[in-house]
Amino acid sequence: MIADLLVQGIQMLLVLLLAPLLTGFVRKVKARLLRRRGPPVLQPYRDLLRLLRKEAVVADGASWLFRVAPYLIFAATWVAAALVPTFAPGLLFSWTADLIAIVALLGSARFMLALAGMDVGTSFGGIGSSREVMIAALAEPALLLIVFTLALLAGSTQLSTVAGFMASPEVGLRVSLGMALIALVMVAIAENGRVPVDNPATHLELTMVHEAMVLEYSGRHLAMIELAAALKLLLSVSLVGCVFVPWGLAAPGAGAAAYPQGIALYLAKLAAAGVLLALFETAIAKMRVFRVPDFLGAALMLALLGTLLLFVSRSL
Amino acid sequence: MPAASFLLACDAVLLATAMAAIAFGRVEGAHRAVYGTALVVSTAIAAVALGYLLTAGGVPSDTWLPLGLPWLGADFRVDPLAAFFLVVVGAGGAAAGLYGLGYGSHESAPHRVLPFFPAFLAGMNLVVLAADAFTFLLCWEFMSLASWALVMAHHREEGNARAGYVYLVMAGFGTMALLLAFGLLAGAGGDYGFDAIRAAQRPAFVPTLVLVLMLLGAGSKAGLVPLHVWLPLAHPAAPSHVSALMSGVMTKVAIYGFVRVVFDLLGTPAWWSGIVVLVLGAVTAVLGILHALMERDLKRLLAYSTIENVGVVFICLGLALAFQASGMGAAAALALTAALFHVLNHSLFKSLLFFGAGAVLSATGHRDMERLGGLIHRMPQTSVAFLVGCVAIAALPPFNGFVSEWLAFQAILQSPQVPQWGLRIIVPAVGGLLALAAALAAACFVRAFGITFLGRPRSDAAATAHEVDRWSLAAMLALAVGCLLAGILPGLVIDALAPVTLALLGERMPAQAGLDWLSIVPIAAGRSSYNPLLVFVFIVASAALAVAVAHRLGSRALRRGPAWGCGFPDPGPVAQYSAGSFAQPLRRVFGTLLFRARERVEMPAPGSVAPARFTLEMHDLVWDRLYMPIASGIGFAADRLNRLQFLTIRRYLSLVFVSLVALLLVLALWP
Amino acid sequence: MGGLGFDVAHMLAGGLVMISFTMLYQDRLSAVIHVYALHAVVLSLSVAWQAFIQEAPHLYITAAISLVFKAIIVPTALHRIVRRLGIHREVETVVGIGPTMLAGMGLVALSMVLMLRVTPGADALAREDLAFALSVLLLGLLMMVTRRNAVSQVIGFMSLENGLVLAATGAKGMPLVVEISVAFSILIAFIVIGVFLFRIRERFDTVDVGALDHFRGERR
Amino acid sequence: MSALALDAVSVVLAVPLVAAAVLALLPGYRVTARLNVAASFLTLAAALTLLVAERPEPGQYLLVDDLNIVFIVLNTFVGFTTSVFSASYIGHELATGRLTPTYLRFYHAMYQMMMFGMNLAFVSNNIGLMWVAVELATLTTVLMVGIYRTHEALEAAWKYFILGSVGIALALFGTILVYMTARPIMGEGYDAMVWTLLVAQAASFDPALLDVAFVFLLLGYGTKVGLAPLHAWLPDAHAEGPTPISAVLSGLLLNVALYAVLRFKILLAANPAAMPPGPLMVTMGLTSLVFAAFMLYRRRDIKRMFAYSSIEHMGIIVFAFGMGGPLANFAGLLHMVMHSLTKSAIFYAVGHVAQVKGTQRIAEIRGLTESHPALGWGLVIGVVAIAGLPPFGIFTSEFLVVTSTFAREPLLAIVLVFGLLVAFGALLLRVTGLAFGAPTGPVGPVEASYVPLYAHLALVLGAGLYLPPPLVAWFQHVAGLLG
Repeated sequence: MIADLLVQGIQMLLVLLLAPLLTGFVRKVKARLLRRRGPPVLQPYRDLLRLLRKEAVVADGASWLFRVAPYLIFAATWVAAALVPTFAPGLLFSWTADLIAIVALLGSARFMLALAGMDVGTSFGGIGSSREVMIAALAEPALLLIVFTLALLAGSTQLSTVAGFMASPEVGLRVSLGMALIALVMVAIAENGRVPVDNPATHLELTMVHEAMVLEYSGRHLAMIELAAALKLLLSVSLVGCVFVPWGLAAPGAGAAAYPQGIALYLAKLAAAGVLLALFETAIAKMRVFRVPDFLGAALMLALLGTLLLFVSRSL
Repeated sequence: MPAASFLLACDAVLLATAMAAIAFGRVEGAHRAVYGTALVVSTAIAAVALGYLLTAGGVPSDTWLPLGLPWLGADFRVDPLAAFFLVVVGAGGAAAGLYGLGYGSHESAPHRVLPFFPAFLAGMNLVVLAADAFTFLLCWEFMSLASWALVMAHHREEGNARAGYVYLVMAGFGTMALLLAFGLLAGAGGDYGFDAIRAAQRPAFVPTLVLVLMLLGAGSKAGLVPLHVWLPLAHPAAPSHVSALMSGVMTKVAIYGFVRVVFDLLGTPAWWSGIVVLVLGAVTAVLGILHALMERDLKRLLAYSTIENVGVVFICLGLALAFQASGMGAAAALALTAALFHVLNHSLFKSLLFFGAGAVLSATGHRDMERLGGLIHRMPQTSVAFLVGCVAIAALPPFNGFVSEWLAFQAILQSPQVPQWGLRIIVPAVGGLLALAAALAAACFVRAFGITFLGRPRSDAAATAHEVDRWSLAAMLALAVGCLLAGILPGLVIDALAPVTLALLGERMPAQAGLDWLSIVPIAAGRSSYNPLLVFVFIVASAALAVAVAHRLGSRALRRGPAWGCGFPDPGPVAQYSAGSFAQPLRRVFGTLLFRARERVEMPAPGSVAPARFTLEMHDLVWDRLYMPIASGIGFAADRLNRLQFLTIRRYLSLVFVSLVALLLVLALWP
Repeated sequence: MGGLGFDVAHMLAGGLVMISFTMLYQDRLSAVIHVYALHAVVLSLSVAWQAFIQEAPHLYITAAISLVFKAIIVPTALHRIVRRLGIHREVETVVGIGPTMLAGMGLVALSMVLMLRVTPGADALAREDLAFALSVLLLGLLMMVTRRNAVSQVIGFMSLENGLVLAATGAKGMPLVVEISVAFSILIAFIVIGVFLFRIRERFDTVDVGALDHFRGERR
Repeated sequence: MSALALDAVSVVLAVPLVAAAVLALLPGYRVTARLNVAASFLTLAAALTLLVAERPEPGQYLLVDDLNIVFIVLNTFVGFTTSVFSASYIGHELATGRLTPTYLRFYHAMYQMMMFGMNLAFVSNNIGLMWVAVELATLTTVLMVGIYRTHEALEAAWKYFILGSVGIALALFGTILVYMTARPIMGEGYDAMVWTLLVAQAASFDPALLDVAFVFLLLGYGTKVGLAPLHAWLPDAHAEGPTPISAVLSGLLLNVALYAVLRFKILLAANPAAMPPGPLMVTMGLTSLVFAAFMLYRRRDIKRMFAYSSIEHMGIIVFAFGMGGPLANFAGLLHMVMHSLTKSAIFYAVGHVAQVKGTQRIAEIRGLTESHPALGWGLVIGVVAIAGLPPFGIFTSEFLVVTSTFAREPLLAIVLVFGLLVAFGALLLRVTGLAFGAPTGPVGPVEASYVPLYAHLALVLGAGLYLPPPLVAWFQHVAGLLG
């Protein structure tokens, strides 16, 4: 029991600590791909600390919601990230929320973020929020359809069970899974505001989505939001990893030695994902906002197709 | 005293209050008496019904009155299904009564509201209690009539008369469909008692036809697309606490009617009946919420969102039907539980939201969101309650809306075990639509809350608004707490619903009471589980931790300054994102096809000082394609037939003559 | 007696149908009134004959009413109306005389077929009587619907009513015949007075009903 | 006891007759109006004693049985309440000069004559007498319809008169045919026209001739009932006459004709070889219902609109009786009673509304619930009741008609429901305009007697919730008679 609690605690801390690192790593790789030196990998940590220490400037018209939202966003994202198996399935609290609930927790965070964007009453916040909810409105059903595909295959919506099933030999290669994977990656890109849907590095007014919402934030509030964004990226990568690359997860009851191995493999997965993400982002151009629905619509169709093809590939 | 008699007595009190209010409606303070009575009586009803649901073990309680059809009498019965809906109606009525205690003092025409409010409540209760077809329909129509009178309370306001008219005509249509359905069920002998109907043997086509008629009848009252057109007109037209009742409770009574007939009286359905209900529900959910997204009138937005939620409930009901037809009792129980849970949830948060809209309306005089904004500063408590409602209705954890949606998704994931291929393919697609509806709902309520309460005021009225009275606040906060409690302790609700599913399907969901940490497990622990209590605790704890860390390790300093806005000079509140512009991205995605939305921008020539103009054109295709042709068809027929009013006597005589000769010819040529 | 009684009754009833046809054929108002008077005379003869062969003296009253009221008073009154209005030359028909006659033939055929078919059990006199009465009735109705002029419509109604009296007297032993014929006479008086009073003196310049229809109730 | 009943029948007949004579002679508005009320009340009281008294054996002329007692009581009751309404209504007409005292005297006398004619039609056991009585009632109403002597009133009366006369003629021919049918079996003379004896022997009549007779009777009396396409007189007669007469026309005279049709329907049903009267009545009923429902939409005159609504309801009633069977017959009877009460109540309200607003045009009347709450809400309740909404009695009967029909003849029920819905939409559309919105026109107080209006509505409401068992047993018995 204590050990279980401990492993769960490690997981929570691990995601919190690794999240800025992943962001920094992706930035670094991207910079190198562009033949720049780029900021140090640990730069996000420094940014966060500096933001924490600064005084927060709050716009005159901002309400209490503006100040409360960052903490709630952070909390919801952190809880969600802590519930996705990273290095070991079957954590103590893994039954607290299944995949659907994790998706919904992210939805709660986004809900607050979109509201926070509208609080001050500038036109930029509104732009960001309205585009964010548009993207989410298309991304979420796609994500849930992917969940359906996985759940119908594995007979469960519990991530641990799904991961266990995916690691077992009875899965095999399936068209559905391939489609689900592609769709999941597309959705994850959109959800995390990466190129080509959004550019996390831009402040060009009319193209930004996420940055427009958090434009008024500063200081510790901004730190919370940045950390939440990093956590979300980490969560997406972990999710893809635990579902589609489930090997190397420390099986429950496998003994203490399995955990370091699991952690090491997890780090390797993160690194690989970071490189791939950076490659992808460098190779592709950002699209116009009103092309995003097409992009996400494709993801949605892929996910639906994946679900329906399940019945063809194996009569469930 | 048996539960049924007590509940009937409660309704008698309500009706007596209504009669008294006819006489004393204009007296100063009459609203306190009426709403106070409604509050007390409704609370009693909810309490008794809940007590029955939890303790009676499914044994029905009957009361017979010598009213209605003389050879049948009026049979009233409390069984688990009725008891559950009585809890919903009672809770909604109590909340509306509490809210009305304060809100009612703003009423300009109390004599047009006070008599009908308790009558409306009584009507809804009696529908649920009725145990024969005649009494059921009598109360059903009485409920429609009372709510119609409430819609017409502010009859001089523009559009309300039309709203009332469309409402009552659609209600009449629905009743006719129900009449036909019960006619089929009762048979030529006129066995109108529910017991007799349940026991009757019928030909195979009857259940099909009855199902279709119930979809028309109950569906039109509940707001199923394409029978929903009256709902966004009528619900907002009534005073806000009545809107809350109509949206939050009356649509539930319609769902009760559907469940009662289809699940209880009809017996096992055909397997494809589930598909019909599923698809209708899915279309309703998505279209309803898209309409809501495009709407700028706050109360109409809420009404359209009601349509969406009704669609969600019908999706669950369709699943339950499909599972039941395939003999999958446990899955059917899960789906039905999801439906009923959503019924409860929606009644809580929709009442809450309408109360909030009413508070905004009474504080600012506006329902149009383009004239609101920044109310979070002027109405802090209302805004908290409204926010809770928004999060709950957007199906986000840890509030209650998510739980029922989660259960619905779990039920959808049972579909591979259904033997029919059609269902297997359709159910996941419907699941995708349900997810789409949920995501759109989140967008819709970000917009609703963000435009109304956040930002800066868009009108003087919004800038000088005041917080509403304590009664109204108490009602809203009570409902907000209800949303949270149902959200974090869903196991209790699921267990309370077990007698209902047991009575209707003979199955129930696994008992949730004994599980660790109060989590819920719909089928088996390995399949899925959700523990909202822990999620809630975790979120609160991590948020608190984050605050503590940020304040301890970082800076506590806070400075107010002008908004940054990328350095643009502040052009004033008009430059904020408006309700229309917020919806624009989604309108571009969905509206072009579904609403024929056309945007036109007229740019003046370079150098011209004329303002640029933006016009938006949208159509409700259901209205244009379905109702307008019917209306013009009736108009055409009426015009044609109307010529018969202007004939000469000679021509009228010719009609008599021709009739006579025709009949004689028939007689002469008859074999 | 039976043979002769039947023949005479048959001839008189058939005569009524004939005269009804003649009425349809007339295209001048005064002629129509004359023919109607003849119609009433023949009716009165027929009723008297029935009174004689049925040995029902009260029917003589009906015969007398027919003779005095319908054959003398009413035609005279109508003549006065027509002359006052100066319309005694014209009868506006809706369809031509030819088609009207054809339709009349059809109606007579219909009533013969119908009545003879449905009364196989009744005695011959009653059967014939009924068939002729129905013909007269239908022809009267036909006249009402094919003439635009109110006076000719009234005459159509009166010939219709003659058919009724024929049927009533032909129904052997039927009570209340006298009362009914009196009641009908009152009705006719009302109609004639109606035409005379309301249509002419107070309100209208013409009795052509078609011309009155500009305010058919709702068009104001 | 039977002497009492016989006496009651004679009182029911004699009081109106004597009152008519007296009223024709007496001058003065107040006295005559009160006398009119008193006479109507006496008739009602006498009719009520019929309920308790033992019934006499059916005689050669008069008959009291379960069927007609419904009609008599209803007739005298509505006659009484209408006379109360008429007293206040006519006072206003006199004040505005639309009626002169001479015409008023005439009006009151005719009112009682009409009541006499209708009562006589109900109690007569002789089909010839019944015919005479119906004609009498028709003629008196013709005179009353034309009493305002305006252009429109005279035309309406004329139309009514001509069409009514043709109807009367057809009915008489039918009556003669019935006699002819009966004569071979029952011999010549009065017996062959006595309804009770006819029914007893009907099984041995010649069915073919009976069929022809029924066609004539249905068309003849159906003209009076206002069945489409024989209805043409009805809307104008309602619209142009004094409102009490409209109330009586809709509430009572249509019932008289319907009663006659029912008597002959029973006769026909008693002969197994005759054609079933059902299909004919069902067709005419549905035609009237659907036709009137559409006609409601383009109405501009408030009284004419409700006249069309009467056609619609007569269609429903005839349809119900045509369907037959215990449920439908019960429903038909109930519907007829409820319609009489409701429609006359509506006309009471409409009469006062037209008086206070000075117009009958629907477009010129708005916001009644605000300017005249008692009248406005009375009208709303009346229309709600007539539209078949609960908790009013018409809902009960429509419920029974629709449900029992759908189980037997689904297609007919769908037509029925369609017609009901179309009519529902039209009535509501109009009442929404009339009762709600900003008031127009004069808003002054109105001198109205609300007692008849609300008494009727209360009865209709009561019947919608609770039907006393004796009444039900009685209706059921009659429904059984109707076959």
